[in-house]
Amino acid sequence: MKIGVFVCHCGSNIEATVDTASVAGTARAFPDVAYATDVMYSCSEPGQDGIIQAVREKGLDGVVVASCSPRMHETTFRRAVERAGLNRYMLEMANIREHVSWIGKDREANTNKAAELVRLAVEKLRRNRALFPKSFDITRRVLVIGGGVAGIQAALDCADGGLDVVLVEKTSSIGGKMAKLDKTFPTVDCSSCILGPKMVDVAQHERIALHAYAEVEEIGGYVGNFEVKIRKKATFVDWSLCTGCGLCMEKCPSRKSHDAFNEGVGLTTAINIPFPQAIPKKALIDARFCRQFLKGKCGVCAKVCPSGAIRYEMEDEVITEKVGAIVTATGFDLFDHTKYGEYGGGRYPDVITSLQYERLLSASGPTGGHVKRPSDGREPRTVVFVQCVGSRDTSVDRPYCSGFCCMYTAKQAILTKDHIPESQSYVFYMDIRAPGKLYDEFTRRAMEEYGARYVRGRVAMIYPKGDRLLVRGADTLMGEQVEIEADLVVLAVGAEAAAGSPALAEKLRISYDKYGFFMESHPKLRPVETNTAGVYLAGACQGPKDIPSSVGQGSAAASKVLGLFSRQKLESDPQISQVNQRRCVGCGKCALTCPFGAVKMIDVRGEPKAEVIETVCQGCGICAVTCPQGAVQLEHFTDNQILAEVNALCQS
Amino acid sequence: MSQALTYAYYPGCSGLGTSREYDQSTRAVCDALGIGLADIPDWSCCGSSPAHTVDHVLSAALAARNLAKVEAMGRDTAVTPCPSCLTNLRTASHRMADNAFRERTNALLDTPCRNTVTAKSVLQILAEDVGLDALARKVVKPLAGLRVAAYYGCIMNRPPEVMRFDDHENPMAMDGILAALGADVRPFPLKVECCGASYGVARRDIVARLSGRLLAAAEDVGAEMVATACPLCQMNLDLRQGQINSAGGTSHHMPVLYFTQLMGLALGVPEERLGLDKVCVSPRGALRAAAERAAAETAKGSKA
Amino acid sequence: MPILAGKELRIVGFLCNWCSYGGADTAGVGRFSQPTDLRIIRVPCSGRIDPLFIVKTLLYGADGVLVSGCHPRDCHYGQGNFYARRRLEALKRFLPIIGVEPGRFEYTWVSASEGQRWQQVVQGFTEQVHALGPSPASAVFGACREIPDEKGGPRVAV
Amino acid sequence: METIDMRKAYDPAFVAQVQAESGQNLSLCYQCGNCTAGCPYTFVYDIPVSQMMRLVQTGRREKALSARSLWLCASCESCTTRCPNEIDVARVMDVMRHMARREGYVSEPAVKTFWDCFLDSMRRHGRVFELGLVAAFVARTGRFWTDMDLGPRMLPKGKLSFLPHGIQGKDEVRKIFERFAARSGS
Ligand SMILES: Cc1cc2nc3c(=O)[nH]c(=O)nc-3n(C[C@H](O)[C@H](O)[C@H](O)COP(=O)(O)OP(=O)(O)OC[C@H]3O[C@@H](n4cnc5c(N)ncnc54)[C@H](O)[C@@H]3O)c2cc1C
Ligand SMILES: Cc1cc2nc3c(=O)[nH]c(=O)nc-3n(C[C@H](O)[C@H](O)[C@H](O)COP(=O)(O)OP(=O)(O)OC[C@H]3O[C@@H](n4cnc5c(N)ncnc54)[C@H](O)[C@@H]3O)c2cc1C
Ligand code: SF4
Ligand code: SF4
Ligand code: SF4
Ligand code: SF4
Ligand code: SF4
Ligand code: SF4
Ligand code: SF4
Ligand code: SF4
Repeated sequence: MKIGVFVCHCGSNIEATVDTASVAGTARAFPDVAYATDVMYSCSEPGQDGIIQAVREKGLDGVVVASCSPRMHETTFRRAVERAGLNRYMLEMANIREHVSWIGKDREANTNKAAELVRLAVEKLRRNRALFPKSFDITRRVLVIGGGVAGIQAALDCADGGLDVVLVEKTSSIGGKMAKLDKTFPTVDCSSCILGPKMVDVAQHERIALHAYAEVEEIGGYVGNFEVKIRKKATFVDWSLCTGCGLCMEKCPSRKSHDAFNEGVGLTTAINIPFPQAIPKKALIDARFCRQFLKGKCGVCAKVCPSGAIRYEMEDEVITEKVGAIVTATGFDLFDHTKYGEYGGGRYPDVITSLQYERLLSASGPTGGHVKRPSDGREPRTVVFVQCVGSRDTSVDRPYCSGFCCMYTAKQAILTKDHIPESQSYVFYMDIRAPGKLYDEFTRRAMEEYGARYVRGRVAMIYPKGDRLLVRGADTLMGEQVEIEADLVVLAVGAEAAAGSPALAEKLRISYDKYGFFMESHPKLRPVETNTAGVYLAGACQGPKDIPSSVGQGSAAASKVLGLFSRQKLESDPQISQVNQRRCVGCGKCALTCPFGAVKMIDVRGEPKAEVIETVCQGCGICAVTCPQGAVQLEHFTDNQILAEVNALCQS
Repeated sequence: MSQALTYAYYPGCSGLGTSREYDQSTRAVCDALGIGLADIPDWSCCGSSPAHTVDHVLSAALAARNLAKVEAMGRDTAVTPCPSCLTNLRTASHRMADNAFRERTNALLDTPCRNTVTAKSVLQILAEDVGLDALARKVVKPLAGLRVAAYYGCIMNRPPEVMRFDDHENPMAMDGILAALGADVRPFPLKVECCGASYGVARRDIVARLSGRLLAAAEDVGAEMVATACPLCQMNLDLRQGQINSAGGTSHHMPVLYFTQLMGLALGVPEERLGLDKVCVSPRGALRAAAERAAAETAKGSKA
Repeated sequence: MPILAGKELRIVGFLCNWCSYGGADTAGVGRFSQPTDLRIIRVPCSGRIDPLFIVKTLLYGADGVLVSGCHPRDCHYGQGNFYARRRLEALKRFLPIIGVEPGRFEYTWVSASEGQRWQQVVQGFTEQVHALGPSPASAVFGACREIPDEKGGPRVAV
Repeated sequence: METIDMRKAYDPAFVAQVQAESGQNLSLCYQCGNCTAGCPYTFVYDIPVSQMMRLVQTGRREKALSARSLWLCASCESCTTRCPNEIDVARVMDVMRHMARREGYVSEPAVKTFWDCFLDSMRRHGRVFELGLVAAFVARTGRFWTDMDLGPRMLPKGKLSFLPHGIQGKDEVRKIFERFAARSGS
């Protein structure tokens, strides 16, 4: 075998702490190495051309690239060796950047370690063999989880592209946070006016099947062929009959139910349609407040419903859908500000969250768009906004910036002036983060045109004084302690991962960060893909995002799905297990442990033998460790190869 | 409270002087509840605030001398009424968890401290070890009708990593105790704001301003009395109330009692053991008004 | 290539591609400095790690072996790390029998986002191995090294 | 106002010393001002506490150690409890106060004298003798009007004793001070 070794400088990223020329020099002495050199940028066009040329000119059978992590450029170099006429699996990489040059400054130790990693790659490559993918059929349907603006956009783009879409939304209506907003920055256009038509499109699109008030229970299968169990939670109303007339709401005697849509400002009835523009516009009973459920008697709604839709005995239903790709768009939740005892810990009714304030500003909100204090209904004159509540705060384990709260606070200060011209707003901020198009201009307008007074500093405490609230903060630009007697305090609460995100990630087999936000494949180059093929991300479930970015990602995820499905068939990764049937004694252990059910037991001339279903095997290698005979081997990661790597490291 | 509780007791220097009534009422209340207080023999000053402004090892050593004495008594819990002493004792323990620090501290001492003692406030053991239910059962003269604000002072609960007691922004232990005694406890917003601490002598202006704000806030929530758990707070709010009034042009007349004095009243402890006569602003008026209100309430209740 | 005499010990890591290998990359991207002793072998899943690999690595003369995979419940393949945990727990109990100090082998869970945690794991384990010093195994077994082929003898049941 | 040469004004030894003695990393402070906002003493400070932290960040020994604020901080722990970056701000203030004392910066002499009298009383009697403490303070500062109005209120209540409560172990306490003095070489 003839092997070529290419040691990358990565500009100065590697070269600064690794002597790449000497690594190449050392590599020349390794078994089967026919050629070795150092390269400025291997992944650049001249870099790749150099590899191809060397393969052709020196007649190489395999290539080792010592550079960045294979998670970064393995595909790039596989394509390059393929262009050179080799099988794409005749490539190995040695990670001498992330695992060497970037984590230590000792040039001697690094150079030595880099050479050892090259040796390890060479020993593995010597035992590689050409592998060829198999192709399989795709189910051309997509599941979208979460019906906020990101999920809506992804669903519509996929459906418009000709795919069948299954949209699963946890609450009884789609719309997400955006449906609760009054106006949106930086244009201050009405939120429901721009979102409403899209929601209607979802309802009317013949290719979209909407399951509202439903959650994903279980996900099986793999890219191209997922099988999803969806739990449709009991609404106690037969939605095929409910016309959304709202008569039940008028008559329901239980009028003190929690109003989730209005963020708990105001109350609703036990049977309710969350808001007039809800999609689907169907009623559901909140059993926690319904007298029929609590006391066993009432039944008013059943009596008044003209379509006879009420079903008190309804139970959850689990359905199964087959899809080929999944877009996750489960959005975010708000930080629970009651963790801040110094801001009243939720004890003062006139200290509210930003989203509650959106409901007070909204013409369709509980106050009809008149800003009134929750405590006494009085119109506030002095409104204090406090930014970064539950963001950029290590003490509550939220060190990150939520990204959009500076902007929405400026918006709310502007809207406050619009609603109450004689009002005065104050905004406590640490920094103003407004890096979008027309964004900084927008926050400037809040100050310059609308006279909001911005105070640079955090607030240390809020407490009642008479019927007002005393806000004590600092003006760090002046170096002074300041106090404001406010009528209303609005906390710009930060974004957190949506409740249940880690559990959903585990079902999807994708990763999440320590705060519960889903991890993208690469933060710059693959922002809507995950490390699980066929699963994509859109919107704030990946990290806090405003509407423009959420919509952008919804479309990006849809284009990834359309790209995936534009192929006739998908190719399976050939790095899968194979059974050597001569050694197999048919004990069946591999079939029992395979988490994907990829091993089936077959009959070969009267003897049981194991066989791996190529399109189902995911290449985890669990079976290989289980087999007492060493009969199953994972291609490209055989026992032989791994032990050769071990040996390469341990020989001295 | 099944078994008799006994603790090593650290009265603190002010308990011998300016807060004598706190010490007296604490002993009387514990007596009434069957709690044993075993005085730490030959205890010395914990270092109070000045020591830690000089050096943290010196401050810890002054506290640790006393902790070592508790160890010699064979006990593992020391209680003190005074939050300032408590802070010094707990901070010393907290820092001595670091072996190097403990060695440096012990180098200043005749008898080394093993750091096996936990210091707690009298408030904490009453709220946690005795418990509100047991307490309520012992009440013979409820404080019905008494509008009171519970004031904890700045360091009873802060910083939470060291003090490990109650909520650090909105503590409720004293509120709970007073409510169990039947009082009308007002939601006092400045429970943990500083009163001016020991600056009364050197910088009287500071105390006038900070304690004045506390009295105003207590009035704002309709309290007719402030209950405290700290000798400095009590002294600043009560003894210096005249100074506060003349500095701020106010006319506060707010009785300020130790919560243990109020407990004693409700538990039927004879007044002379509670030192009620030792406070400056007399609580008589407020107590009388409360009793009248309670009587009127009962009359109304029995008519209906 | 020998390890750097006097400076380094021989530490081999088996890392799952999806979580810990990514975590080690994240540590690199964050420039979280680490001791240079560790060399990493990439495997698809911690469930691919045969306890025999670890035994052989230690017998071939490695001074320490570190295994790291996805957090429980976070496995890319669903349950590979549960298998790994069971097997490696058993291995830990078995090592003293063949005369290997238990401190020479650790397994841990690090996700792709936990660069800082990875740094701490590497630092901690390297210190632990240095405290034990060079492994006596290399002197005892150093001679009988061989690269097995796939037909290798019967396996140890662990 | 003077122009500061950022490089010359930065005293690395000062930064290192404050960080080592307090165990706090001041580069965590992002100058949010929460400590200043909550500090009950800001109104008497010459430099608000968040700017005291800034002075450590910028290595300004002279300005930091001569601040009156150091002597007015009551260690109320509001700053430490509420700092979003979990900096023990009160401890940093305490440590700078130790340094100021050692290096002879005393910008609030009355406060320092009061504390010295307090420690003196402790050293002499093992416990603090309150009346003696005030008498000593008056004698040292000449402020004989100090709390003159309070005496008549307290005396009849039997709150002030005229004799110190000496303890048997007062020698032990005195030795704590002596060993401390010997150790710090003063
Ligand atoms: C007070 C406030 C004001 C704002 N103002 C503006 C503004 O003016 N302009 C702007 O650009 N941005 C604004 N934003 C930001 C905006 O709300 C977000 O950018 C946007 O909502 C993100 O959309 P999304 O679809 O990713 O998430 P979401 O809106 O959170 O939608 C997620 C959806 O998924 C559903 N879901 C969650 N978990 C599951 C599950 N497990 N299964 C099924 N469904 C699930 C949820 O019920 C929800 O319907 C504001 C945010 C706040 C808090
Ligand atoms: C100093 C600096 C540092 C940065 N660092 C980072 C960083 O660390 N991380 C990060 O995420 N971002 C960074 N950025 C931002 C990053 O450069 C941009 O996000 C990125 O380059 C945008 O890519 P683009 O393709 O949109 O535009 P461009 O990179 O500008 O590419 C546009 C291309 O179009 C060509 N073009 C222009 N007009 C025409 C025409 N009429 N016809 C044909 N071709 C045309 C141009 O020649 C150019 O090749 C940095 C930017 C700067 C200035
Ligand atoms: S291949 Fe990797 S290491 Fe080399 S230049 Fe490209 S990015 Fe850098
Ligand atoms: S349940 Fe009946 S009454 Fe209620 S909205 Fe539906 S159709 Fe109308
Ligand atoms: S049965 Fe329940 S939901 Fe229906 S009207 Fe009565 S309380 Fe309302
Ligand atoms: S966007 Fe603004 S308000 Fe929100 S966390 Fe970031 S800096 Fe704070
Ligand atoms: S490698 Fe083995 S265990 Fe893993 S999926 Fe394939 S057959 Fe199943
Ligand atoms: S475990 Fe091995 S021997 Fe048993 S059935 Fe599977 S391949 Fe055959
Ligand atoms: S609160 Fe903490 S972070 Fe904020 S200015 Fe003070 S020390 Fe700095
Ligand atoms: S500890 Fe000192 S600096 Fe901190 S808030 Fe209290 S008085 Fe102010």
